[in-house]
Amino acid sequence: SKSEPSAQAPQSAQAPSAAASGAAPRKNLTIAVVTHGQASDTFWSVVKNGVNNAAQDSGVTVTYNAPQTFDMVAMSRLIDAEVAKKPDGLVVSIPDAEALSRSIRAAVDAGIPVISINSGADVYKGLGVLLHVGQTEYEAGVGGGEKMAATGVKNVLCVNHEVGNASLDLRCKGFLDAVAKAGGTGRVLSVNAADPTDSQQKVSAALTGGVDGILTLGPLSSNAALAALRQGGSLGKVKLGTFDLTPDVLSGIQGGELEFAIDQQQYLQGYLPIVLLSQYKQFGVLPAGGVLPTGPGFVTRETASRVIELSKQGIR
Amino acid sequence: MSSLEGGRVPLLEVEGLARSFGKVAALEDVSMNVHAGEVMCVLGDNGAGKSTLIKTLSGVHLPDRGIMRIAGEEVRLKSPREARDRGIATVYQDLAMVPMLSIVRNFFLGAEPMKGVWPFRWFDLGAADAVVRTELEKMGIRVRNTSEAVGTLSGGERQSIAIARAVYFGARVLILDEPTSALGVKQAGIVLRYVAQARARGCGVILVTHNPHHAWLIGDRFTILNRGRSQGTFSKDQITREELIQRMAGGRELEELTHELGEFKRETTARVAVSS
Amino acid sequence: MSSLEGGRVPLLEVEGLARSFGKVAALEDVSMNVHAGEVMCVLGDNGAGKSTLIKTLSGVHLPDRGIMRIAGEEVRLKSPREARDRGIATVYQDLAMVPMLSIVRNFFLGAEPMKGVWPFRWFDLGAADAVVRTELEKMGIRVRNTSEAVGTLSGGERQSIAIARAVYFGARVLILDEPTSALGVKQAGIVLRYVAQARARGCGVILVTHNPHHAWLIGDRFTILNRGRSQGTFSKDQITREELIQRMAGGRELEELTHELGEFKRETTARVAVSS
Amino acid sequence: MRRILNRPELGAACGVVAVWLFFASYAGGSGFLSQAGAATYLEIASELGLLAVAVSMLMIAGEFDLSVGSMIAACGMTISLLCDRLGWSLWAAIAVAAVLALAVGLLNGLVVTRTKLPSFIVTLGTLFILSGATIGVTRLVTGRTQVGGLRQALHYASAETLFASRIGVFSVSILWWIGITVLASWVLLRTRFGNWIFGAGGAPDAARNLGVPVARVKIAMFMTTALCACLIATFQAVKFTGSDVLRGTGKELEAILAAVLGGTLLTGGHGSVLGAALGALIFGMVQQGIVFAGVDSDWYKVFLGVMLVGAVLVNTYVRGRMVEARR
Amino acid sequence: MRRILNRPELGAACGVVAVWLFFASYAGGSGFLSQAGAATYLEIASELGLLAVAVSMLMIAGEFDLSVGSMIAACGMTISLLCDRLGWSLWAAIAVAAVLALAVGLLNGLVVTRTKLPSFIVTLGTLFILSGATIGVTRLVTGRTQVGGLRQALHYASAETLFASRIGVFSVSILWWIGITVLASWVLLRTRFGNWIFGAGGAPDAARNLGVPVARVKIAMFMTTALCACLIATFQAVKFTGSDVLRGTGKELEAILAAVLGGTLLTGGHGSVLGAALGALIFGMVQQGIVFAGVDSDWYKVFLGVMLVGAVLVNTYVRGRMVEARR
Ligand SMILES: Nc1ncnc2c1ncn2[C@@H]1O[C@H](COP(=O)(O)OP(=O)(O)OP(=O)(O)O)[C@@H](O)[C@H]1O
Ligand SMILES: Nc1ncnc2c1ncn2[C@@H]1O[C@H](COP(=O)(O)OP(=O)(O)OP(=O)(O)O)[C@@H](O)[C@H]1O
Ligand SMILES: [Mg+2]
Ligand SMILES: [Mg+2]
Repeated sequence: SKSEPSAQAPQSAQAPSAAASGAAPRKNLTIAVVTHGQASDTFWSVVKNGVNNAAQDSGVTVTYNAPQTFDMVAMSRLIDAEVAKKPDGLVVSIPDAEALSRSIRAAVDAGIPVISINSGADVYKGLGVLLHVGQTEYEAGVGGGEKMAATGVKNVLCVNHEVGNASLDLRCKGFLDAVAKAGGTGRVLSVNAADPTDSQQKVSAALTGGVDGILTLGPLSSNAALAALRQGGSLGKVKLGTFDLTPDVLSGIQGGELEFAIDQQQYLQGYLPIVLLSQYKQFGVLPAGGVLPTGPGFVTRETASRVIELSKQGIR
Repeated sequence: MSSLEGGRVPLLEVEGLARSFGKVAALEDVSMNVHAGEVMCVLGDNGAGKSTLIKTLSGVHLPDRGIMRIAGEEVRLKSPREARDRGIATVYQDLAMVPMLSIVRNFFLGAEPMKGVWPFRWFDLGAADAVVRTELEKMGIRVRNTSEAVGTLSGGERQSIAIARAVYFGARVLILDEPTSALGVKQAGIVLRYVAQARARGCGVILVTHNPHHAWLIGDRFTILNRGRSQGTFSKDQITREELIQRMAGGRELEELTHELGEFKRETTARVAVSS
Repeated sequence: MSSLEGGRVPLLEVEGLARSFGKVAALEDVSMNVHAGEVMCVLGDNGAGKSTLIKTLSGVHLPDRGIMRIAGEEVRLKSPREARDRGIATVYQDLAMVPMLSIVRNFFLGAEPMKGVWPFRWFDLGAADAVVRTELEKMGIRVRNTSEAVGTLSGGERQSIAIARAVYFGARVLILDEPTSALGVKQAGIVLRYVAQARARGCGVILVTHNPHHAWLIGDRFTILNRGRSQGTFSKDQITREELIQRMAGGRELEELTHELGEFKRETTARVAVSS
Repeated sequence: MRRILNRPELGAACGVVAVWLFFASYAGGSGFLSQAGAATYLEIASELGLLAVAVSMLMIAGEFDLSVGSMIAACGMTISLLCDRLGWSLWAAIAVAAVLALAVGLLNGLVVTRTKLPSFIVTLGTLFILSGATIGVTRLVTGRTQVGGLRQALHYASAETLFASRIGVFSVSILWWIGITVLASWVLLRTRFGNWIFGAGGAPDAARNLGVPVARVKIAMFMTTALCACLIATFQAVKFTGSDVLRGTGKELEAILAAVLGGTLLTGGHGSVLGAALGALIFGMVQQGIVFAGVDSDWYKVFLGVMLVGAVLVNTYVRGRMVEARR
Repeated sequence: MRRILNRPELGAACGVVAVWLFFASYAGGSGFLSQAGAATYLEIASELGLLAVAVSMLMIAGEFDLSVGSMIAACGMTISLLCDRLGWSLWAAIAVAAVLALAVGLLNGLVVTRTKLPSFIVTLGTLFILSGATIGVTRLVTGRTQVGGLRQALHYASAETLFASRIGVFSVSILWWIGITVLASWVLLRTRFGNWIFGAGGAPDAARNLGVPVARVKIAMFMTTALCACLIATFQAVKFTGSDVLRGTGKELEAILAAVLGGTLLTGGHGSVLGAALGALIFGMVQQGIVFAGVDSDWYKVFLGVMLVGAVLVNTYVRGRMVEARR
C-alpha cells in the first residue's frame, strides 16, 4: 500500500483536481507532521492533541516529530527522514525559512503536498507550500501589547523563557513595539523555564525597578510570575498577561490575578491541516484563501469560565 | 623450627592454588602454609607471582582452583574485608593508600574507632590521632602533622605507615609484600624488628622480599616461586644462606658481576687514558 | 678513583642546591658532582631528599637556590626535555610510565624514531619494536608482546623496562633512582651490570640506592644525604664497606637486630611452650 | 590558622564575599542589599544547595549523577499526578515519589558498580529515560505537559507549612538547606561512613583492599542524591502548586558546578559539603545580582561565564595550591 | 585475531551492526533501507563524526571541551554576519571564523594548562561566554536571532560545491568525514605527535618527565577541536544559507557520547578515532531510525536512553574486558 500513493503523488501535485483517486473510497493515508516545538512544550502539546484528534476523526495515520531543542538543523533532518518515508502529506512549521527551505523544497519536489502551520505565513508561498494555518507570532505580540497598553501601564517586562527561540523573540518584539507605540517602555527578562524558583525570583528582582506590566510567553513563566507578584504583594497592582492557556492560567484570570491570556487556538493548527490534507489527497479539494488565521484570540475574565474545561482536556 | 611444626595445624594453608589473568597463568599449583609464631618468606624472580599469591591469600583475587584453610577450616575469601575479619592483615606492594586522604584517616580506613551511642556514633578522631602518633613514633617516623595528605610523603614514609597500620591491626596472620624494598637500612631494620615482634606475639607472618640478607635474617622457612610454580619449601636448618642466595638465582650472578666489574674498570681506565 | 678526578671538569656538578615544598625543606645546600666514567652513589634515609635531588638534576623541579653546571657550563634546566637534550637520562622512582600505553610506545615516548620526509614523517613502529625486543632481551626480560599495555606488567618488569629505556637513551649522564629496589637478585644483578657497562662507555652515573651491598659493589664515590643536607662525599678508597654501612645508619641497627632476634626467638619458644 | 588555609571550602567562602561585594557596590542601590533582595537569592541558593550537598558527596565518592535534573521532573510529576488525578493525600504522593527516587538511585548505583561503566554515561542514559518517560506518561494521562491544582489536594496545608512557608520574607527552604548541610558535613567528616566516602572516591581499589564496601558506599550516595532531587521536586511542586515536565532540566550541571566552586574535585576523593553549599550561594547571588544590576538579558550568559571562571580562579588562587589530580 | 579483539573500536563496530540490524528489521519497510534513508543518517553521522573525531583525540589527551556547541553557533554567526551585513566574500568570512575558532581554542588550552583548572569547568565557562556573546552581538547588530541570505554572498557557488553539494543523494560531508577520520587515525597511531597525545592523557606527569611538551599537545588539541567545530558551522551555514544563535546547542555532549561509544575513556589516555567515527554513525542511525520506525516523539528520549546504555553495554561486553580506569 506504500508504493501506490507515492507512484501517483507527482501527478496529484501537478494537477490536484484531476486526482485519479478522487472517487475512490477512503484509503490508508499517512501524514507526517514536523514542527519546531518540543513534546515537552505546553503550547505544542495542544497542537499535538489537535493532530491526534484529527487523525482519529479522519481515519488517517499521522506521525508527529519535533527536535528536542529549538534546532533548525535537526528539524530539517527530521523533514528529510519523513520525506524519505514518502508520506501522503506533510505538515511543517517554518520558523526559519532559510534553514528549512532546502528540506521543504525537497518534499514539494517529491510530490508531497505540504501545509505549513504556526510560523511561516510570510514565506510559505515561495516554498511551494499549499496553505498556511496560523498567525504570525509578531502580530500576536502586538495584540498583547495593545491590550496591555490599554490598561494604562507604562513600564513593562517581557519574560522570555527560551532565549534564541525565534518565535518567542518575535512575540516579545511585537509586544514591546506596541507598548512603545502607546508611549511606554519595557525590556526583555530572560528566565530559566526549567526552574520556577529561578523564574519567580528573577521576576521579583526585576519588579524592584518599578515595572507595572508583565507579559509572559507561556504558562511556565506565568505561574512563576504570579508567585513573584504574590511574594511581593503586588498582585493586581502589576498587570500580568500571558500567552497560551492552562487550567491554572484560566483560574487566575477568573480570580482577577491575570489580566488576559492570548490564545492562538493552536489546537486548530494541529487539527485543520490533517483534515485538509486528507480531503485534498482524497478529493483534491483545498480552501483558496492562502492563510487561515487561527488567532490571536483573547481570554479575559468574562470568557474564562467557558474555556476552563476544554483546557483541562488539552484542547485550549 | 621443627618444634613449631610437628603435627600442629597451620594458621593459614593453601593447596594447589592456581590463578590466571586472561592468558597469563600467574599462579599454577602453589601450596604453602604458615604456622603461628613463624615467619614464612616467599622468594622469587620478578613476575614469579608473589604478589598474586599474596592477593589471593588476602581475598583480593578469587583463586581459579585450589583450597585455602584458616586454622584448619576450609574457607573461600570473597573480599578483603572477610580476610580482615578473619585476622589476616596485609601490606600490599602497591600500598593501598588513598593519596588525598590524611595520614590518620588512611591509617584507620575501613576500621575506624567509634564513639557515642547508635545512631549518633562518630569517628573518634582524637583517639585515632593519638594511636597513629605513637605507632609511627615506634617506627621512628616523625610526621609533622597526622592530618597531612599521604600523597605528599616520600615513598619510604608511605611504606612505613602502611606497615605500621598492618602491624597495629594484624591479629593472627600478617602478610607483607616487599615491605623493605623502598626503605633505607635504618627503616628496614625497624621493619624487620616489627616482624620479629609480631612473630614473638604469636603471629604467623608471610613476608615477600627480594633481599636475601633480610630473608635469611628473619625467615624461619622459605618458599621459592618460579613462573607461578612452587619450587619447594625449606626450613632454616635445611638450607644455608649461600644456598638460599644461590636458589634465588642471584648468588652466582653477583659473583660473576664482581668479576666482570673488575674487567670493566680496567677497560675504562684504558679508554680514559687513550682519550685524555 | 683519584686518577679520574684530578683537575678534570665534572660532567655534572651542583653547588649549594636548595629546594623546598611549601614549608618542607627537601634540600638545603647540597653540593655534589659526577665525572665521566664513574658511578656516584647517593645514599640516605627515607625522606632525606634523594628523589628531590634527582628530579632537580633532571629538570623536573627548578631549584630555589644553587648553581648547576654541565661540563663546566652553568645551566638552568627548565624542563625534562631540556635535560634530555643535554644528555641527561633519568629513571624516576615513580617510574614515569604511561600504564595504558603499550611497551614499545612507552619505551620511545618523547623520542620516537621517525621515518619518511616532512611533512609525511611517521613513527617507525617496526624499527622501534625491534629495538625494544633486543634491549629487553639483553636485560633478560621476555615479554609476550611489545604492544601489550605496561599496566599489566609486574612491578619489577616495569622497572626493568624503564631502566632499559634510560640506558638506551643515556648519552652522557645516567641517573637512576633506586633502580634495584623492586627487583629480584637476578634482575638486580643485570641492572648493576648495565650500570657498569654505561660507566665503561664513559657515562657518568648517579645512582640512588638503599642497598649498601649494591652501592659498595658498583659505586666509585658516595654522597650521603641527611634531612636535605649533604653529609660529605667519600671515594671508595677513603671508606670501607663496613664504614659505609655504618654511615647509612644501618650497620649497628642490623647487628643489634640479629642480637634482638635471638632473644625474641627464645621468648617465643618459651611462650609457645607455655600456651600449648 | 594553617588548618583553615587547608580547608577546601575556604576558596568558596572568599568567592561568596567577592561576589557579594561586587554586586553590593555595583547594584546595591537597586535592592540587592535589601532584605527582600537577600531573600530572593537565598531561596535560589537553598534549593540548589540542597542538591549540591548531595552531589558533592557523590562526587567525593567518585561518581557523577546527571539524572538528578530529570529526577526533579519525574518526582514532581508523580506527586502532581497522584494528587490531581487520583485524589491522593499530598503526603502519600510525596512518599511514593521518594520511593521512586530511591529506586532509581539504587538502579543507577547497581548498574555503575556492577558493569563498571562510567557513571557519566549510565546516568546520562537514566536522564534520557526518566525525562522521556515523564513526558510520555504525563501526555498519555493528561494530554498536557503541565499539571496544576495541587492547592486542592488533601493535606496541602500541612505540606505547605513544611515546604513552602515563609519566615518573614525568607523561604523555609533556607532552614532545610542549613540543616542538611550541617548534617551532611557531620556525616562526611565525623563518621565512619564519611571516611569510606573519601576512600571510595580517592582510591577505590585501595579502599576495597582495606575492607571498605566501596560498591555499597557508592550505591548509598546515588540513593541519597536521588532523594535530595526528590526533596527539591517537593519544594517546587508545593510552592507552585503543580509540576511540568521540563522542571529541573540542567539542574544536574548547576549542582556539579556548585560543588566544584566549593572545592570538590571532579575526580573524586576530595571535597567539602560546606563548600558546595557556599558554591550554591555564589550561584544564587550571581544569578540574581545580574538581574538587580539590570544587565541586558542578552548578555546574561557572558556575565555568568565570566563570573564562573572568575570564581573558580579566585577559589583556586585562595586555596594557594592548584588541585593535583584533575578532571 | 587477538589484535583485532584488543582494538578499542571493535565494540563500536559491533554496535553499528547491531543498531543497523535492529532498525533494518523493525523499520526497514518505511525507508530506512532506501538510499535516501541511508543518506539522511549518514549526513547526520558525518557532521557529528567530524566533531567526534577531534573530541575523541582531545579526550585521549586528557581534556574535555564543552564549548564546541556554542563554537558552532559563534562561527556560523560570524560567517553569516560578515557576508550578510558587510558583504564579504564567503571564503573570507570562513577564514575569519576559523581564526576566531583557533583563537578560542588557544585560549581554552592556555587557561587549562596554565591554571591547572579542570577543563570541564573552564570550557563550561567558555560555553556560556561564547553563547552569550553570540546572542548579544547578533541581537545588537540585527535585532534578531537568526541571519540568512548567505545564498547571495560572494563566492557562494564555490563554497557550496565544497561544503554543501551532493553526490547522488549523499551529502559531500560524508567524504570530509571519511577523509578526516583517516587522517586523524594516521596522526594518532602512526606519528610522534599521536604518541604524545596518548602520553599527555594517560600520565601527564610521566610524559612531561620524559620530555613530552604536554601543555603544547593539549593546546594543539583544543585548537583542532575548535577548528572542527568551525568546519561544522561552515557546513551548516552554507547548506542552510544562514545561521541562528542556538545552532549546535548540545553538540558537545553528543560528540563526547560518540567518542565514548567508540571506546574512548572519559579519563583520557585511551581511545580511538575510528571508534569515534563509528560512534557517530550509531548516533545518526538511532536518531533517524527512531523517526523511520515512527516512534511517538513523546517517547523518543526513552528510546534514545535505552539504545545508548545498550550500545555502551554491547561495546563493553564485546571488548571483553571492562575499562580499568573509569569516569
Ligand atoms: N591484574 C593483572 N592483569 C594481567 N596480568 C597480571 C595482573 N596481575 C599480575 N599479572 C601478571 O602475572 C604475573 C605475576 O605478577 P605478580 O605481580 O604476581 O609478580 P611478582 O612476583 O609480584 O613480581 P615482582 O617481584 O616484580 O613484584 C606477571 O607476569 C604479571 O604481568
Ligand atoms: N611534591 C612534593 N610536595 C610536598 N612535599 C614533598 C614533595 N616531594 C617531596 N616532598 C617531601 O620532601 C621530602 C624528601 O622527599 P624525597 O622524595 O626527596 O625523599 P627520598 O630521599 O627520595 O625518600 P625515599 O628514600 O623514601 O624515596 C619528604 O619529606 C617529602 O615529604
Ligand atoms: Mg610483586
Ligand atoms: Mg625517593
